[in-house]
Amino acid sequence: MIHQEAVTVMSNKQIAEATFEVELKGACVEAMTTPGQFVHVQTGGGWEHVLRRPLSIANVEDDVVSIVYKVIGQGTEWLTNQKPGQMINVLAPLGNGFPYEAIHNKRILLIGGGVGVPPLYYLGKKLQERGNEITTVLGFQHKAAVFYEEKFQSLGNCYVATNDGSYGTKGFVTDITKELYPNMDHYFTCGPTPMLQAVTKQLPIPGHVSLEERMGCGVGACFACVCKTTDAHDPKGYRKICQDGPVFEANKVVLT
Amino acid sequence: MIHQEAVTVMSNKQIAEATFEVELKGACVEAMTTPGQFVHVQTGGGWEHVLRRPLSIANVEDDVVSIVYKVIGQGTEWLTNQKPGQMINVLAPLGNGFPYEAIHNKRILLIGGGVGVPPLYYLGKKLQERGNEITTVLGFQHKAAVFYEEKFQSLGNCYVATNDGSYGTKGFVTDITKELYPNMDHYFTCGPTPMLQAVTKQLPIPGHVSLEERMGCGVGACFACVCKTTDAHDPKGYRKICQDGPVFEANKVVLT
Amino acid sequence: MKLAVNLPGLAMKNPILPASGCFGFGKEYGAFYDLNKLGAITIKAATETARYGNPTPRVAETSSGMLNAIGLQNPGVDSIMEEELPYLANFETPIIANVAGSSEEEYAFVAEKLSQSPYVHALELNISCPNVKEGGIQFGTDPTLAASLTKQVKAVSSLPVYVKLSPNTANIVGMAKAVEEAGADGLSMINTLVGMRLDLMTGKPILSNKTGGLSGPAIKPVAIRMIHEVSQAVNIPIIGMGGVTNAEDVLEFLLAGASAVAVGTANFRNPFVCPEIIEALPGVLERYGYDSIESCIGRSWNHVSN
Amino acid sequence: MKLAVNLPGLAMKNPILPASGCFGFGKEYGAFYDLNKLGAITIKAATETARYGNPTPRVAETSSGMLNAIGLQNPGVDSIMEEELPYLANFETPIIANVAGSSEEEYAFVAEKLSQSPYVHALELNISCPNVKEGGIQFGTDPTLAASLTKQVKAVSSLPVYVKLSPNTANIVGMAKAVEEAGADGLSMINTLVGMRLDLMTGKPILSNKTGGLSGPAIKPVAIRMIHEVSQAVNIPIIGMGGVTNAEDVLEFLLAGASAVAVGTANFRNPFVCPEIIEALPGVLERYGYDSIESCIGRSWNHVSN
Ligand SMILES: Cc1cc2nc3c(=O)[nH]c(=O)nc-3n(C[C@H](O)[C@H](O)[C@H](O)COP(=O)(O)OP(=O)(O)OC[C@H]3O[C@@H](n4cnc5c(N)ncnc54)[C@H](O)[C@@H]3O)c2cc1C
Ligand SMILES: Cc1cc2nc3c(=O)[nH]c(=O)nc-3n(C[C@H](O)[C@H](O)[C@H](O)COP(=O)(O)OP(=O)(O)OC[C@H]3O[C@@H](n4cnc5c(N)ncnc54)[C@H](O)[C@@H]3O)c2cc1C
Ligand SMILES: Cc1cc2nc3c(=O)[nH]c(=O)nc-3n(C[C@H](O)[C@H](O)[C@H](O)COP(=O)(O)O)c2cc1C
Ligand SMILES: Cc1cc2nc3c(=O)[nH]c(=O)nc-3n(C[C@H](O)[C@H](O)[C@H](O)COP(=O)(O)O)c2cc1C
Ligand code: FES
Ligand code: FES
Repeated sequence: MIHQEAVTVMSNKQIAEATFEVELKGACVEAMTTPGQFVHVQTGGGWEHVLRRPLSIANVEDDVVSIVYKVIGQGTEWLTNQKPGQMINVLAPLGNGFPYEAIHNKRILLIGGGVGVPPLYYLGKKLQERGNEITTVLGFQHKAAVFYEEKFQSLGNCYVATNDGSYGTKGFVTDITKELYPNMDHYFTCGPTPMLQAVTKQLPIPGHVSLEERMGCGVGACFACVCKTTDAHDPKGYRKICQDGPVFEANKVVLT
Repeated sequence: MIHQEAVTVMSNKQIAEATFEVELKGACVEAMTTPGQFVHVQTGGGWEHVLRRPLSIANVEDDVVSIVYKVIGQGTEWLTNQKPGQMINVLAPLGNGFPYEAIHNKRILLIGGGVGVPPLYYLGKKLQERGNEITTVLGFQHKAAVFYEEKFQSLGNCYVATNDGSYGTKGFVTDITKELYPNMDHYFTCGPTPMLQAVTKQLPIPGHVSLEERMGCGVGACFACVCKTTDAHDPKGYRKICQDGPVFEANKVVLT
Repeated sequence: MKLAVNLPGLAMKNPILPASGCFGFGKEYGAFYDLNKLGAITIKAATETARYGNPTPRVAETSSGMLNAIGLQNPGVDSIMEEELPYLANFETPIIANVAGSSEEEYAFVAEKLSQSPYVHALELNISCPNVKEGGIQFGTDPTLAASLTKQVKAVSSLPVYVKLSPNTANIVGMAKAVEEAGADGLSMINTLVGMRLDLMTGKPILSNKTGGLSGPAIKPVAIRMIHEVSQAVNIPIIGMGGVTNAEDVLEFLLAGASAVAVGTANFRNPFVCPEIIEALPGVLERYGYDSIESCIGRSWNHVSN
Repeated sequence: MKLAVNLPGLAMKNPILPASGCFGFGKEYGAFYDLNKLGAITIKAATETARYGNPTPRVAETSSGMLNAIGLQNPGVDSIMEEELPYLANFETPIIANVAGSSEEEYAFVAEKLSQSPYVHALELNISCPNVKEGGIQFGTDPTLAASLTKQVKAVSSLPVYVKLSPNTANIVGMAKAVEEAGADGLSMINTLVGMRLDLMTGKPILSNKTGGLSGPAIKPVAIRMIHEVSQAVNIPIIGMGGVTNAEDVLEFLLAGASAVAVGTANFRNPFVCPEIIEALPGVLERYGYDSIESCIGRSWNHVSN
């Protein structure tokens, strides 16, 4: 059941370079039980912004959901100005989310890049509750952009790569995962498309990817957000990222 | 000298039906010495509202200007939501204002209708300081719309007419002014065009009218706000309300 | 307050309907509210066979508007009739099927098929889609082509045909008269204006199709102008659209000359926008002194002494 | 950062200029800042004799845009040359004079006169004003008329001629090529889209002229699309405009293919918008990796592997 609700800003603070964490409280948070789902956020007053902004669920505690967002354009800029006590209209929860329920006592590799990192934290929590062993690899551009490292450390080992080497390993997440994957059962990844391409190419173990695409409706009605399936015999040949995704089994969809 | 400044909301409260009074503090208020001038107010965040809203100066106390506005559409609706401490971008003071400086010890009739009432209050104060005797006639649709009656009473006699008779005299301002004008030297009027037409037609004494028109720039550059002059020999044949007005000698401009 | 309006093929309990392409085949918004509330439903464009559409990105935001270049993705007319229409048969709301194609033959094929569906009440000829290489907008900017296509479709279809006009023309009235003459039962207007946005990072267009169709409140003044002009020149009803977000906008479209009003882009910002408008409409009509939908239609130029 | 650009007749120290009709004859904004900061100035349209223009109301706001129907009010070309241009002669900023008329003869008369002014550096032929009954937009929607007019004006004028194109057409490239062929030295685009807004209280159009020209951020995607298409099809420079509010917008116009960028409506919301853009421009270019204006022009289609 998808809710539209004006939720209340509890806090909204910068946690890294151009990166903010906002906590939102509302009745619809109760339905946010599945990591990997997202919240479609109305930004701006009036109708200057006709589209909502898709942002992932980073964590849920009771009836408060945390979202980590990077300031990109007008909508996220507007978000930074919303103060505690103000209301924000959200459509949530949207999408399918990560299939974590049936995974128990496995060795799990979480691989996040940039603003793809947040949904993995809520996923990691849920997987840890199910007795899985969590290892995380995070990629950022440089030191100032790093966030959530300690949160992931509380779930298990956490490795960080930065493109310029200003923090952690210099290079890409795949420079780290290449050593780790032989001891893993399953991976979950979210981040920029080139990273997802590199990760899915590198890792022969089962995995799931979470995709991003520019969205219109966010609920499956407008066909803005499709991706192609890799299986030539798939009857539809495509999936809607907002409704059928954003999470897909690795190698089942074409990453472009 | 016209200023563009982000001024601070000191208070913003409803004073009559759909009518609010906002107090704004800023350095540019110092320049607002002439009643009848107006403030061009930026409304809305972003560029959804590309035009500013012209609103008259209703009063000035030290560095605080009061504006009384009626909620008409999107811009004034937005204004009602601006809380003390928030900033509003204004372009001010604009227009010529009422020529009050040289008027001393005269019997003055102020005639205001609806949201044409506010600028007359600041004018009345300035004229009173110059030893003039002030009589005010205010017209409103009905009782709930009446505002500023006591303020004008503090300047002299104040009569109120309402269209439906729910307060004061039933009828129009001209039902009252027809009795008063023989004892007056000069009038100043501001209000809806039909009222201005009736007033200027009725009163044979010298007077000034303040006009309204939809505006673009507010500073004389776009020619949105012209009115025709009555003098066929006037070389230009028109005046810009934002720059040459909004105040004109009665019967010098065509009221449409 | 009587909200009902009657248009060819469409007995609508109110004048509000979602616009084609912004409402899928109804299921998604049917999860938010009872689709019986709507005056009618326009479904997504159908073509002869399945189309994948354009590569992504397919949408970009602009000031008070958006660009889309979906490219008529749809599962093909057969699949729509088998897989999608039965769901809509659960509602009493009349259905308008949007018809697209790359050639006269394809339009005629799709129209004929859809005419045979017991669930479809009217056709909307999409001669104004700016996002496909062939067909679409080229029919919508040439009155001769548009008239010929309308005739062809009318010849094979037993349902009323609404022709959906493109605003990307210097002479909208000429286009409207041409398709009226060719037998159109009604008009839908406007489709999107052709626009583009560049990604400052890459320097290239954001949409992979480069150009896209501009919709949303930004285009409302263009829609109102065109409907005001066309409604005075033709004798067939107009389904108006372009930037509607609330009941006041609906009244503006009715006054301009539309007989029913479609809501597209606004569904994306507010999934409940259609039922909210329907609920607000009687109050808004009353506030401005109207006692029925009919009494508003065309008032901007009709029965008004100027 | 080198901001200078050179266009026919215009040695501009930066690519920013106010758009015609939104800046009067310079005096009003000259009270806010030093007009020497501007790359050039486009003055209000001139006609043969004084015109009063349309009755008021002449402007109405729309979502992220506005409608205007000023109707070419101006004191006539002689009075402009005597009363208005001398003020602008106090600045070193080049002046573009906007030329309008109801007939070929009137355009030619005005152009010839203005060519003789020592203070004017280029002419802008306004064949796209939607707000006058005769002339204006009819020249702007017919390539044959537009080409003939351009030729006439070129024949009598010693200054470079920029033709200002109307977006109210299905074929902007055809129009651009026609006037290029006829001898235009440059193009200005876009003028306003024709729109309308109704007053719900009266049921009638807000503007007394009924229709008006839509400008502001709402039309930016249409402008970008047209400039992107036209700049690939012609070999004369384009002064781009339509909804510019900040330096990022300017970069988008340059990338689309404009060589200079005019700011119209935005002056009304922010009288300092032009100098603020000029100040912000180097930083914005740098942020996106450009080191001159030239390096941006047409990058959306030029030197970019697709
Ligand atoms: C399923 C999903 C989950 C996401 N989760 C997060 C997250 O947790 N944290 C985070 O910082 N970002 C996330 N993103 C990306 C985020 O949606 C964009 O960064 C954001 O919409 C940019 O909005 P803006 O107004 O600042 O930018 P603008 O460029 O002004 O936005 C204009 C339009 O483009 C869209 N857009 C721009 N960039 C993107 C993008 N990269 N992806 C999708 N739409 C885009 C906007 O939604 C808007 O419609 C997610 C995207 C998707 C699809
Ligand atoms: C010189 C002058 C002084 C004024 N002083 C006052 C005042 O002190 N108090 C007050 O309540 N009102 C005053 N008005 C009228 C006031 O400007 C409008 O009521 C207001 O702009 C409406 O804005 P909106 O956004 O609520 O309405 P909308 O209808 O949403 O506005 C849309 C556009 O139309 C313009 N507009 C709409 N109605 C009017 C109008 N009647 N006059 C001018 N522009 C209009 C707006 O400025 C805006 O550009 C004055 C007008 C002028 C010209
Ligand atoms: C994402 C999207 C998809 C669309 N698809 C179609 C379509 O398939 N057929 C069609 O005739 N119009 C289509 N349109 C145009 C709309 O039906 C409508 O005419 C236009 O968007 C203007 O209305 P609006 O401003 O309310 O969105 C589409 C519009 C959008 C935004
Ligand atoms: C109030 C107003 C008056 C205008 N007058 C003229 C004019 O006289 N001549 C002309 O060529 N364009 C005129 N225009 C069009 C602008 O120059 C410009 O092309 C258009 O507004 C798009 O730019 P913008 O969105 O930045 O305003 C006028 C525009 C406005 C808003
Ligand atoms: S965003 Fe509309 S279908 Fe996915
Ligand atoms: S509002 Fe622009 S000249 Fe008066």
